[in-house]
Amino acid sequence: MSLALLADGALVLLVLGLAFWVNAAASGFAAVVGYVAFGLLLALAWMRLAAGDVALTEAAVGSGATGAVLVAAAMRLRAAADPPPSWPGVSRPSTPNRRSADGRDTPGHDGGGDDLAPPAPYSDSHRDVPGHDEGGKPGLSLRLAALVLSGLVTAGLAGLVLWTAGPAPSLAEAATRHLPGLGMGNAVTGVLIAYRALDTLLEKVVLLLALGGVWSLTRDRVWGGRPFPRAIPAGNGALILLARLLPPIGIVVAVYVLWVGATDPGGAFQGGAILTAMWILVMLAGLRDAPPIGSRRLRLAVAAGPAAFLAVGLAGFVLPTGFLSYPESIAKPLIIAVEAVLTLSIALILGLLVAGPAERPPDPAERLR
Amino acid sequence: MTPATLYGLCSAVLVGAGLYGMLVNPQPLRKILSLNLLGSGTFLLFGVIARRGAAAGLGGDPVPQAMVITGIVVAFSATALAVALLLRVFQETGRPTLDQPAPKDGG
Amino acid sequence: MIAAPALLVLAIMAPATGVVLAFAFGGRAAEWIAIATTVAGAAIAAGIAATLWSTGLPLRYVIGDWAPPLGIALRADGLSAIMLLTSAVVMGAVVLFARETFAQRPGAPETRTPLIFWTMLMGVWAGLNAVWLAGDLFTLYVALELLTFSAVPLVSLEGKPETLVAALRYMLFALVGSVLYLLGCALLYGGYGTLDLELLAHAVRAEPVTVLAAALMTAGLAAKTALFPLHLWLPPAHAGAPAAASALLSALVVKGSFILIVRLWFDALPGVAGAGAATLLAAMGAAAIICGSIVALRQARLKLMIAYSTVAQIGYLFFLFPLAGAAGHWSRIAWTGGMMQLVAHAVAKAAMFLAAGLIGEALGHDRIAGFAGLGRALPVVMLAFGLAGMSLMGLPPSGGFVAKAMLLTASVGEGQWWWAVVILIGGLLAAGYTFRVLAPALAGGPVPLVAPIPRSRQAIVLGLAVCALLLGLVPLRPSQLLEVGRPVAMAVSR
Amino acid sequence: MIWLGATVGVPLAMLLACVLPGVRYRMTNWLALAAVPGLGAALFASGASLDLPPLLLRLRLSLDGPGALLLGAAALLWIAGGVYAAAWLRGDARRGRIAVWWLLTLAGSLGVFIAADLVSFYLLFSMVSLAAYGLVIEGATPDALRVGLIYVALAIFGEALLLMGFVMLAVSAPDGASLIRDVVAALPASPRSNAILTLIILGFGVKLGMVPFHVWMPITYRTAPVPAAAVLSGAAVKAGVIGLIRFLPSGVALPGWGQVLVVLGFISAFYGVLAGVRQSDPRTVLAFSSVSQMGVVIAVFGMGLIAGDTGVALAAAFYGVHHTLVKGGLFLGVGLAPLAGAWRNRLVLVPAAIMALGMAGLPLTGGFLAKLAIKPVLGDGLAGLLGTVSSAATALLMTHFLFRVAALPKAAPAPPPGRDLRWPWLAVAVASVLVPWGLYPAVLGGSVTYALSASSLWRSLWPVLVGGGLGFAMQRWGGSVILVRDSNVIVPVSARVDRIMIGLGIAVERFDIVLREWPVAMLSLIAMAVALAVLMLAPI
Repeated sequence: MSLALLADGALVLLVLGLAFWVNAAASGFAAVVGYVAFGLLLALAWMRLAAGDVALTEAAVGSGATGAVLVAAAMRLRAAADPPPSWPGVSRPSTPNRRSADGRDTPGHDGGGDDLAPPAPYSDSHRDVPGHDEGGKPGLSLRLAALVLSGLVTAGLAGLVLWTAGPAPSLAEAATRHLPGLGMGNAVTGVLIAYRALDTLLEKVVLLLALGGVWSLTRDRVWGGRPFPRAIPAGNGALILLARLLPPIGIVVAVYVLWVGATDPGGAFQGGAILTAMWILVMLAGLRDAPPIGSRRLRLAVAAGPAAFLAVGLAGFVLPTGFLSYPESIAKPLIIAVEAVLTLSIALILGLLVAGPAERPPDPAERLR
Repeated sequence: MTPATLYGLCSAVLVGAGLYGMLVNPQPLRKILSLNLLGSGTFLLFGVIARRGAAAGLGGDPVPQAMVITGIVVAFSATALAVALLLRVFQETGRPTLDQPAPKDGG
Repeated sequence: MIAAPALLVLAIMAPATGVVLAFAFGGRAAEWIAIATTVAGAAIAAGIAATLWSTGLPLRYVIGDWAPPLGIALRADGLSAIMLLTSAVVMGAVVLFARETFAQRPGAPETRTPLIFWTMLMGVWAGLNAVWLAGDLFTLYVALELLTFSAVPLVSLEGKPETLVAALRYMLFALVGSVLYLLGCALLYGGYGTLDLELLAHAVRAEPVTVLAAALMTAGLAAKTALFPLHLWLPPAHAGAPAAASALLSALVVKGSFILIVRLWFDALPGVAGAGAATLLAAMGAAAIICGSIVALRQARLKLMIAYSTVAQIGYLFFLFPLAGAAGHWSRIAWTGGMMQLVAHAVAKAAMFLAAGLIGEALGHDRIAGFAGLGRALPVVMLAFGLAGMSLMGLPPSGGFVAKAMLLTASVGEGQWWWAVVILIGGLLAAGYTFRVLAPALAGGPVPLVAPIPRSRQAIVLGLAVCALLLGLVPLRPSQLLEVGRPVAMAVSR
Repeated sequence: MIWLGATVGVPLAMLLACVLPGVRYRMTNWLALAAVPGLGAALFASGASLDLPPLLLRLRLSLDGPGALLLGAAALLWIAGGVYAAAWLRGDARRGRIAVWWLLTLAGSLGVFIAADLVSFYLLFSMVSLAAYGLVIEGATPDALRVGLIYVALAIFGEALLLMGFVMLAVSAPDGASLIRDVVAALPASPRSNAILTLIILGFGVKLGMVPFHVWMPITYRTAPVPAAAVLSGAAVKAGVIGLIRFLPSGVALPGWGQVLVVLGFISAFYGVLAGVRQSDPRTVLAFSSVSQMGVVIAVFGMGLIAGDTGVALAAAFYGVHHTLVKGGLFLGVGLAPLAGAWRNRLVLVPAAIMALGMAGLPLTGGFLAKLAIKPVLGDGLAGLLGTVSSAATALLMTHFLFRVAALPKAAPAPPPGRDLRWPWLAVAVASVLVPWGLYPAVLGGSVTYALSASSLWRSLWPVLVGGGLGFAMQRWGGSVILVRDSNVIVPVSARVDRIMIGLGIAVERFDIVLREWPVAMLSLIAMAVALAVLMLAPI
């Protein structure tokens, strides 16, 4: 016990150390790298908490996909500070502010009468130099107050954790009891796809909306076009090799993860995340260009998963058990089928979220009408 | 001291660290990172509670675990959207900043 | 014929389906899907409200027949019913209003703003209806995120630098709120093994775990509601969004998180919060009314003024906690009054933002100083603005009057007259900012308009404002519909 | 009763018809009709009541004696004013909008006299107060807007006080009571009675121009178009009188509050005269006279409250009837004066002199009876003496007024003004004498023989002679003593108030900007969570 506990303690210390690094690192890029490592260690912690499904998700989505987004952002922000672009295919931000060059980059406020102009905020705008990560921290007293208050929150939570050390109320029993009726062995999947399927369904809508939100940041003239400032040239031998070798394996793994999700850790998200990783690799290696966001096929594929889930849910109305219930005889195949479509859509959505808004104008032919 | 308690304390500290970072870090990208720390701490608390609810042959209560999976995906979507917004702000203003620029004339 | 409880599912799924379909088909289809959704959504809301009205009993639907605590139940009480109706009315008006702004020309390539607007509009609606109906705290979390994720793109829809920054601020602050809420969910699950509102209500005790959860969740939700002084994001976000979106955001979206606080305090965790915490919330509300209104008075731009007015009007809602907390007649009055404020403000504020949108289109700017003669150029719009302002001031006959009179009555009746003083001062200040717009508009000769405004769009705005006026016909006594499904003694305090 | 419903319903229906632009621009010709049902109600429907049937709101209209008196006089004035306005506004581009505001104000003005429950009273009272704003700013000059702003600010301030008072009344009343009669009956026993009375007196005081809330009156009546000023000063102000009639407890002696009212009333009564004699614009003089006259009414209510006298309502209403007709009429006359050319003396000055001095109690006029009616209430003590002195003061002010009218510049050798301007003016002038004489014995039960006795005639006459004489002397020789100017304390004061308000606004805005800083807002958020937890934990 003590050795395991020691290992746990070491892991916790590492996790916390990285957390502090993320907060305190000198540059944004360093902090992001720290965060990716933090996520991977956290996945270990999830394993130690006997939550294999969560560990997979954390590693794939929490650390992997999130990391990809953050690294790309940090590079772009840094690229502005150091002129030579350090990431293939990413140029300097296109318009370092032609609009605010006309003297409007004074700190803004939202109001003010015409007669007596209100004071400017004491904000730290003058310290915001493009690309510079540091500077502009709030004053010492503010930081002290922040420390005290967040310390109080931590103390409260820690007190509760210590106070209620005993076993917590649990739905594990209830969750396992009904699994056979669904033809499943993995209780987490059972919760996600059956007991709390409404949450999962709504969360699919959240994903769609997030994608819509990211796409909404496309400039009007490139609407319908492809993400990334320009096509990534196929070069860089090692990356190409990796991008040719890994995807077939990845796809097999993803299908496996999806399939075992019924009984063991795994499922739509995890499988989808692995597919996403493969796809991003292929895109980065320049083997396949990112798809245009105006593509009809892409839109249909993205919507297919949530639509299938919705359709199955609504079909439940013909059953006595109602919306989002599965007839016992075909529960398992039905669930697997829904999950398969979902996996594909999730992979696409996650990948597109990483790729970001369109930055290249579409071919006239591929514009959606 | 059980492992669950240990991770519970870890989650408490992560929440505090996330809140603190959210407050003091002036750069939006760093705020997004701190937000993720805050989120991770919250998820970890779910995990600890799930672990304490181990029963019926399971290592943990599957309900909070499932909630965490949903939560992680939402957190990722949030990160992606926030980062995309930040990059667009940077493109438009040349500064990765949360300072409100003065609105231009218009209805 | 669909059974009435199934309507609860459809109320959420109709707009959710709309989101998915709009994504799949894009282009011009999005607008038509949104219109179809609006019709369906209004019918569903009316169906639910009618059922509650006629039976006097709440509706309940257990998803997939998995009973809580393992599964999730949807639940419609009187509060849900009126919020469903209010959302349907405001949505209907916004959809009609926005058709002009976000039209997609037939045959032309798809453009950005229409697709995003219509999709996010349905996303907002799905989120709202889920908030009104969900009976589970985690489902409510997902619903809140639905709201945030669809509201943020609406804020930055026009892509101007200031709106992008506003959207980013909004998003980050709202996300902190969400995480605090989620943290509370974790604590509650750890304490009681369920997140179902009804089961929690029976299980909770006033003990540290509950208290910490309630505190974190309330604070997080207050951040999303922009309760003063947590309002940093609201004015630029609501002022920067296109008018149709601002109307949605100010009228409905901020109410989502507020209703969640109400659900927590009155439904899930009765007897936990206590009088001190209730007073703190109301005190923040009072500060919102005073400061928000004064700053609104100082604004040079119409949309910012309206946005600050939202900051102020939100304040009134928080008087609900000390006033409706105890059992008894005055509490019931306060309950109805608070909910009337919710509805009346939603309708009046939507009308105001839409009017501001038309004014902005007609003049090409929204500087209040340049409004001289607007009364003659756009009489219908200014009439609508004035009627909506009447409701905000609390002049009879208007929904705002009913709301404020009832809140006043409750605060006097419970001997907490200081809230009454704030309500009255708030009314005076609201009159101030409304007249600041109306007075120059009523004077002077007609101003030249840069764009003609079709009659039909003016009529929509006027229709909403008249709705705010007609709400003034609600009698000044506890409403039966609003009390459907409420425990007889709604005790916040111990 | 159909008359009661029509009193409010007909003007509102006409208002609704104004939605059509074609109707709106012709509506001025029909304005006089809007008040006819009100007159009918006053004549035929006294004692009736009507429950409005709408599903949701339970409103009740009913008419009692004092209400009928005031309603009748107000309706008469609105009718005359309507005829006058039709001629006055002929060809005016603004007439459509004026008609809208006119009808709205009229509905409220007549409605308050018949509103029997709290909600409808508040609604109609707000209507008359706020719709008048539209009439005030019709000049649309920057000056008019400024005046409108001051007017509406005070009006809304008064409404807020009243709303609070009404809410406290409703809360103190037995369960479910919403009729004014019932809630006021419970007032003296209420633990909140002092607060309620304060709010109600201040709230109606604003409407009645009670010093120091009188500031809106002079500027408003000078700015509004003549017919509007007539109905506002004559009829709309009486909403305050009916308010005090309805909401002050009757038949219960509250000597403390009575004394307060008497003092406040006489302060207004004398302040109005002192300020009025320094004005040059006859309309401003009339406005200050309103301040003074309403002060007398307030003092009458105070004496009634000291004695617990139930008759005071009728006496005050009777006094109000006379004031309605005289004050409204005089404004119409002032509007006519520049147009009357050679006819000025015959057409304007003589009737105006009778009416104006009537206000001071000139024997045989209507005002003579009005003074007679309040005499028993004021009694023979100090209040009675002050009442007599105030009559003299009124005579002085009115003499000043007549001189100011006479000094108005004449419009070039004009033909006599059209009939539609002349007749309403003369009709009101005649009514201001005949109506009190008709009502005095019938409604008040007063004895005409007593009224015409030498002693009572003399008692009324000498203050008029003293005051008039003083006034005449002042005009001839006192020009340097009393500086006549069109003074207006409002503007500098309101500018100073503005500066303070703007300073306050800037301070709050500064504060707001700091609060909206990201770190500060985050800090507030965490602090709120901690504070909530502490507050919730404390009682555990």
